[in-house]
Amino acid sequence: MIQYLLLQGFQMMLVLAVAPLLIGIVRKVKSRLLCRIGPSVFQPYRDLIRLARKDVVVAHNASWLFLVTPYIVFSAIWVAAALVPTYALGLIFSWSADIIVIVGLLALARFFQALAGLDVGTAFGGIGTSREMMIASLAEPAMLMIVFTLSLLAQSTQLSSIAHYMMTVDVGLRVSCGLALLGLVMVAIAENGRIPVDNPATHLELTMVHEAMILEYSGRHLALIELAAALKLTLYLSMLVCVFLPWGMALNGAGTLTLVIGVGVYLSKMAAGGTALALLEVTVAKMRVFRVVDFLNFALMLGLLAALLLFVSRSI
Amino acid sequence: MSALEALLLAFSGDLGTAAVTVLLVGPMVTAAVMLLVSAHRIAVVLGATANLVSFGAALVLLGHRPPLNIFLHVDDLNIALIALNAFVAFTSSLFSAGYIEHERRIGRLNRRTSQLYHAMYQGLMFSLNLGLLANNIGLMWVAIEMATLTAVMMVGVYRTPPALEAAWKYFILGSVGVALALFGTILVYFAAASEVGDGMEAMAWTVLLTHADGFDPTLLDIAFVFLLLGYGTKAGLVPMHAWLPDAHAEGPTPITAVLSGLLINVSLYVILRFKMVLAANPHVLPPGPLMIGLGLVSVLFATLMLYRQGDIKRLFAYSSIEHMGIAAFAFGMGGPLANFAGLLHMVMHSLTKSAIFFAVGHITQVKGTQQLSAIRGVGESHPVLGWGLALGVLAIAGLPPFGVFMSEFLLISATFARAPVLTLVLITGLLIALGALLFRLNEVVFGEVCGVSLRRDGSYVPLVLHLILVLVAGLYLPPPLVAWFQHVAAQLG
Amino acid sequence: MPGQGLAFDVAHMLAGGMVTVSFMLLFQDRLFALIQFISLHALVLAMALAWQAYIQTAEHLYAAAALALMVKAVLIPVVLHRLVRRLRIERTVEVVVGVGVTMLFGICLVALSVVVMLPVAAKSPLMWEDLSFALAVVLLGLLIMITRRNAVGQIIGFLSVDNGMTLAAAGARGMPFLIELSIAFSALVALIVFVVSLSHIYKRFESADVQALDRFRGDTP
Amino acid sequence: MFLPFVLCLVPFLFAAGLLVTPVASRSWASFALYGVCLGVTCLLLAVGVLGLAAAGEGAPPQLMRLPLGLPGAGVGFRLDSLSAFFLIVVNFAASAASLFAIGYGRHEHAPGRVLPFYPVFLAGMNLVVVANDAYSFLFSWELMSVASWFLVIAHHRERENRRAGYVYLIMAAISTQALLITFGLLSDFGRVLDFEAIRTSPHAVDIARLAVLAAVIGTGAKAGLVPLHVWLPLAHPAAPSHVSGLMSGIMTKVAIYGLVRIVFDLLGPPEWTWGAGILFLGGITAVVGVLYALMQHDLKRLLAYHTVENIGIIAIGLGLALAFRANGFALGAALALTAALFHVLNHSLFKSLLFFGAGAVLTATGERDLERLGGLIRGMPVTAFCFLVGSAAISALPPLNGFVSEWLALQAILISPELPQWILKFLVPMVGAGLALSAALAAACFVKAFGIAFLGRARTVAAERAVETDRTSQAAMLILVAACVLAGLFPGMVVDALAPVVTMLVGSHLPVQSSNPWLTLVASTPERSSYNGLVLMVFIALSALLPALGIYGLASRKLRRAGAWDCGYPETSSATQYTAASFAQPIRRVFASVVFSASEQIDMPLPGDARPARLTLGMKDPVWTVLYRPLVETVNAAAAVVGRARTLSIRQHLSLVYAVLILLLVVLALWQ
Repeated sequence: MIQYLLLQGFQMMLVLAVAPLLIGIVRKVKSRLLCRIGPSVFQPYRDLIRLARKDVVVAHNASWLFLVTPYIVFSAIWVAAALVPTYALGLIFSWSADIIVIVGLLALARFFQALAGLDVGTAFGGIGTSREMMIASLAEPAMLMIVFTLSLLAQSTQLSSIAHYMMTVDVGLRVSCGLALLGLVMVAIAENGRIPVDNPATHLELTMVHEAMILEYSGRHLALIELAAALKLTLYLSMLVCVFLPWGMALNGAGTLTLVIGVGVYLSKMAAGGTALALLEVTVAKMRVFRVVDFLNFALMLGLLAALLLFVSRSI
Repeated sequence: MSALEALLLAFSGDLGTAAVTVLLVGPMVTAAVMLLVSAHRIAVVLGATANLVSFGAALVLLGHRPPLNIFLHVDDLNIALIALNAFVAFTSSLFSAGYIEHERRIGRLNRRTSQLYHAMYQGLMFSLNLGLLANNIGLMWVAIEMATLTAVMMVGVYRTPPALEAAWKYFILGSVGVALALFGTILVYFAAASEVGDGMEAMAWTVLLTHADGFDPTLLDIAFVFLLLGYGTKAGLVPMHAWLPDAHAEGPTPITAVLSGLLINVSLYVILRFKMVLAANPHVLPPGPLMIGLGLVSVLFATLMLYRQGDIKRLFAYSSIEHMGIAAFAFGMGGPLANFAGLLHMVMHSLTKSAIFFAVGHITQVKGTQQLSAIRGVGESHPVLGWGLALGVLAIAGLPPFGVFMSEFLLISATFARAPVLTLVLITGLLIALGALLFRLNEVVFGEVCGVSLRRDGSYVPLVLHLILVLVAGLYLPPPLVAWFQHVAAQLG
Repeated sequence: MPGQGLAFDVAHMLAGGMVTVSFMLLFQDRLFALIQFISLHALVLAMALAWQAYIQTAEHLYAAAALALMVKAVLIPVVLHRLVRRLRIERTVEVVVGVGVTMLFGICLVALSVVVMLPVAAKSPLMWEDLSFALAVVLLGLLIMITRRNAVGQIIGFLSVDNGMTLAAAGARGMPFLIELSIAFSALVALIVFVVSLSHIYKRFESADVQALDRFRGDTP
Repeated sequence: MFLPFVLCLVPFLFAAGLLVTPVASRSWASFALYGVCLGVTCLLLAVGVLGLAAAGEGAPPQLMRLPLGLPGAGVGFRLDSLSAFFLIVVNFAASAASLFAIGYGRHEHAPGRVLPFYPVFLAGMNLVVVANDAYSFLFSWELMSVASWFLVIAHHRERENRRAGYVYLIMAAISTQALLITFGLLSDFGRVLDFEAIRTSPHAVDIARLAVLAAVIGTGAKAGLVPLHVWLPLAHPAAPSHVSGLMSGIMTKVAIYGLVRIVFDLLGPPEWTWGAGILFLGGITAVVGVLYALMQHDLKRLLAYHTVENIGIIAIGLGLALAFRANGFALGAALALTAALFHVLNHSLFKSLLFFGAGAVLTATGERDLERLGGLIRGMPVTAFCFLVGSAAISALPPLNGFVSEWLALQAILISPELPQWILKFLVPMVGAGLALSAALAAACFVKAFGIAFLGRARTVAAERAVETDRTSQAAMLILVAACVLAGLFPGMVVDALAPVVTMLVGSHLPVQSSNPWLTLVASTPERSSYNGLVLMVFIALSALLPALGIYGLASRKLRRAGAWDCGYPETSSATQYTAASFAQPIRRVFASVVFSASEQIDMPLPGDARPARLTLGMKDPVWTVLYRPLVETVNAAAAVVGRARTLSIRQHLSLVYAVLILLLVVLALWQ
């Protein structure tokens, strides 16, 4: 029992630890690709600590909601990220939430973050919130359609079961799988505010979304929100690899060695994923806000198509 | 009660016969007295008393039916209607007391015209009672004709050009209707005479009913066409309805209430009598489609007309046409349930519509106008009237907890599966009517208050009494009434 | 008591005569002519009634015949005549549709009356003849009513309807209330004439001034 | 043994309504009346709970008959698990509303127009769910409509309210007539009106199909299924807020009860087409409802449109359940039906809560328009908190109750590929996408509603000066908040309580949840899917506490107040904030330009021109333009044509009669 709890606890700590590193890797790779040296891959840790030590400056009219939001956002995303299998399957609390709940937790975080964006009553907060909700209103259904596809394939909505299914059953190259993968990547890009949907590196661009929403945050609050954003990226990447590249994960009740191998494989997968993301970001240009709609509609259509194909092919 | 009973028994030997005598002689004598007495107060008291006595006699009749006779009879069909008739006549006379007084005060009626009015009122009651009690088809015709003439007198009582116009229209269309009905009656006599022999027997409805299966079907068919169109004119069925809105709008409101509540009902009742004869003959063409057709046309026409009215009394007059159409539809569909629904609908409509006209009468007097555009926000300025009208309109639109809901419920649930398209037409009509009535109600009762507010005394008792009765009927029907109606419904075929 | 054949033939002839007079009424467009013909119509009716009284040996029908002769053939036409003079409308020609169309339609009506009563013939030809002629007179009378714009013309139409009704009633053996009905109808007609002569309502059948009516009724268009 | 209690308690409500009429304007009348209503509804709630518990133990339905109503037939009542469940739904929200109204009702300026009808409305809803024959069902149904109509036009001086009442009562009448048709079809020509008899008698396929169609129209018009929803956003906001809460929260549920009772219970084994139809309507309703809501800036109207959305979600569950049942998938049917009924309960809780919140805002500020609110969270912290929880719940956010029913519905959709019919195979994923879309849009909408009304800076003086509502109103809202949270954390208990209802209707139920470890909710098998709101809540709490403790202990805990940063360009005017309309602008561009043909017209004055710039929004409601306006125009045109008869002269009228006579004679001649 204790062992199981420890394994679960380890996973929570693992994602927490990996998240800033992932950001660091992406930034580093991007810099190198742009012929810059770039900060160290550990710079995000330092930033977070620095932010945490600073005083918090809050607008006069900010309400209690503004103050608790960072904690809610952080905890919801952390829990969600910890529920995605990383190095092992079938952890003790994996049943407490399936993939739909994970989507729900992300929605919860977004809900509060959006409210906090409106709390101070500034124009930038409003613009960010409004756009964020518009993007989410398309990304969330797209995500759910992809969830449908995966669940229909694996006959389960539990990520553990899906990953297990993908690992053990010879799925083969199914069209639905490919569509779902492409869709999930697109949703991940949109949800994490990466190029071409949003630019995480700027603050003063009229097309910014996520950064505008958190403009009023400072100090430890900002640290939490930044960490939550990093966790969200980790979550999506973990989900991608656990579903589509499930190899190397430890199965339920595996030995220590397998677990260690699992962790190693996971870390390398994340590093590869971060690199790929950086590659993508330097090769495409940012879109106008209302082009994002088309982008996400495409993702939604992909998800729907994938689900439809499965619905129809089930009886053949 | 026992003392009165004994007195009556001593008087005639039979309570039922005594009651019938009171019902017929009472109003007639009162009418005669009224023509002589000109004092308004005496006339009012006398009239109300006479109607109260009639009502008492009708109640006695409920328990003691007189023996059959070839001129008059009391059976399951007319017994409830007689009681209803007497009741509405009584409440209307209470209402009319205050109403006429007000009209005299503002000078719309003078001593002579109000005297004529009171006398004709009793005359109308006599003819309606006679029409209901008659067992002779000739007598029925005479009664309806008399009722029309007395009603014409009262419609024109204001002597204004529109009132005379309305009376004239009523008179002419009524006369043609009377002629058609008479021809139908003669044809029925022809059919009967060859079967039961010449003479009075061949005009007695009870005799006709028992021998109907041997009558010549062709004659009966043609007769029914004439009777339906003839009496249908009096019942206000479209396209014979033209007199009805004018007569309703231009006459004094108590008469409007009586016209809508009683006269058109009695006319429909006479049609039913003949329909029963037809139903007893297996060879005739079924009269159902004819009645359904007229009924639906009436419903649709009247409901659409509801949208075009600017006068509050005309509005509800068209609603009366609609409800007669519904009843005709019900009897046309036939079958025990639909017939039952039709009978119930007649009773409920009578009570509800007269209640509405009581409220409307009060409202037109306090507002000094019949124009809908000038009557607004009554619910605020006169809460009792406004709410009384609102409840009445809801009731007539067929919403619970009122009795009309029950009859419409029975009708539609009984007929939909049999004739879905026709019933759908009916339902459409009901909805359109609701839309129109509610549209007006919204402004009349709930709009912004406007216009004058004159003084008006008079009792709200009739209004409240009717509404309570309609409400109770929606929840509970007395078993004897149900038994009578069920029996009649079976006979109606 | 004459034989069945003769009784039938005479009754037939008189009833047919009434239909013929109805036709004449139909194509009259002058009021005085109309009044004269309605008088003739009532005269034929009185004869028919008397003949029925004779063959049925029903005394009360004589009374009805006398009544018809006095009231309908003499009294009412005279009153109408005076009315027309008083109102100065003797020259008005007010027929709604052309005479040719009306006549054609009238013939169709007679055919309809005969055909619709046809099934009765199988049972009793006498009754068939009787009733189909009476029906024809009634329908023609109504047609007269609706093809005249003038109140007097319409009263005459109504009178001929009344005559047709009485003819039908007379044919029925032992019809009770016949006299009463006859009186009632005469009274009705008298009342109409009375109202028309008393007020200047004679045009009101037509109610041409609809907008004026709307004004005082407050109808919204 | 519980049914008589219901029938004894309901007359108290009628009596209360009657007795309060003459004294309605006294100050204590409102207090007394709502107190009585609170007491009676609490007792009725207890009856419902006991009844459901008894049904869970296998007790047979209780029947009663009173010699009222239709002659011969009498009035039948029945308390079975379905009725008991809906009694609970109705009376829980009703007692909360009564409690809320004890405080809120004091602000009513026309008590005489509200007090008499409020208890009648409650009585009507209670009677509908226990009625056991067509007459008493429709009687109570219409009574409910009429009573609520009076409440809708309580503030009749406003033209808008009168119009709302008008549309409402017409739609209610359409609903009643459609249900009347249903019963007409099922009742064997009006002879069999008793539900017991209708239930046991067989129905021909075509008849049953027509009956379902009519029932969907009838109950849909009352529940607010698109395109029959038009009255709902007009009527619900017009009523006083506690009544709006009842109308939106439970009257629409009573309509759902009608649908379930007729389609699941009375009609016997379903066909899959019924399910497909209801599913389709549900999908459309869910998406269109929330899109409408997003376009609103009237707080109560926004909430009303959300009711439309939620009815769509419930209909999706019901449709799926029918489709499963028609194909013999008992577990699927049980899952979908559980989802639908769970959502019924949920929506009754959070929609009442939200309307109460809106009511509190309305009394505090006198405003329903979002554009004139703002910053209320400072003046009205409790209301804000309650509204926030309600918003989160209705947006289907874990770990609250709204998420659970949504989760169950999605689980039901995920097992539907087993359905053999092709139409369903295409339809279900579409509807699933619609469901997901509506959930995401709902979140956006409530960010807007809460964010614009409660957060930011006050846009008007009234909003600035708003003070917290009274204690009883707060208590009512807090009770509902607690209910939302508890139903979210312990969904297994609700699912278990629903088991007898679901068993009665589809013959199967979900696995018993109370035996699951850690009170986990399992839809079918644990391998397939599971959800544990409680554990999740604990996790979230812990993982929020941990960094908080860490940061506070090891790093900084200082907090400074300063002016807003806003990228260095703070504007002092509160008009520079985002408004509801500007918040919705991106979504309006994306969706509404197609659905509502929304258009924006910008009037930008040239330099030197002193007039203000203006942005005009144009929006068309497709349902009105396509369906209702032509209908109204047809009636008007027909009335105009018929109205010409008015100008006919007497002679022309006579000609008409004559023509009919001749026509009939000709027909007769031809016939013989």
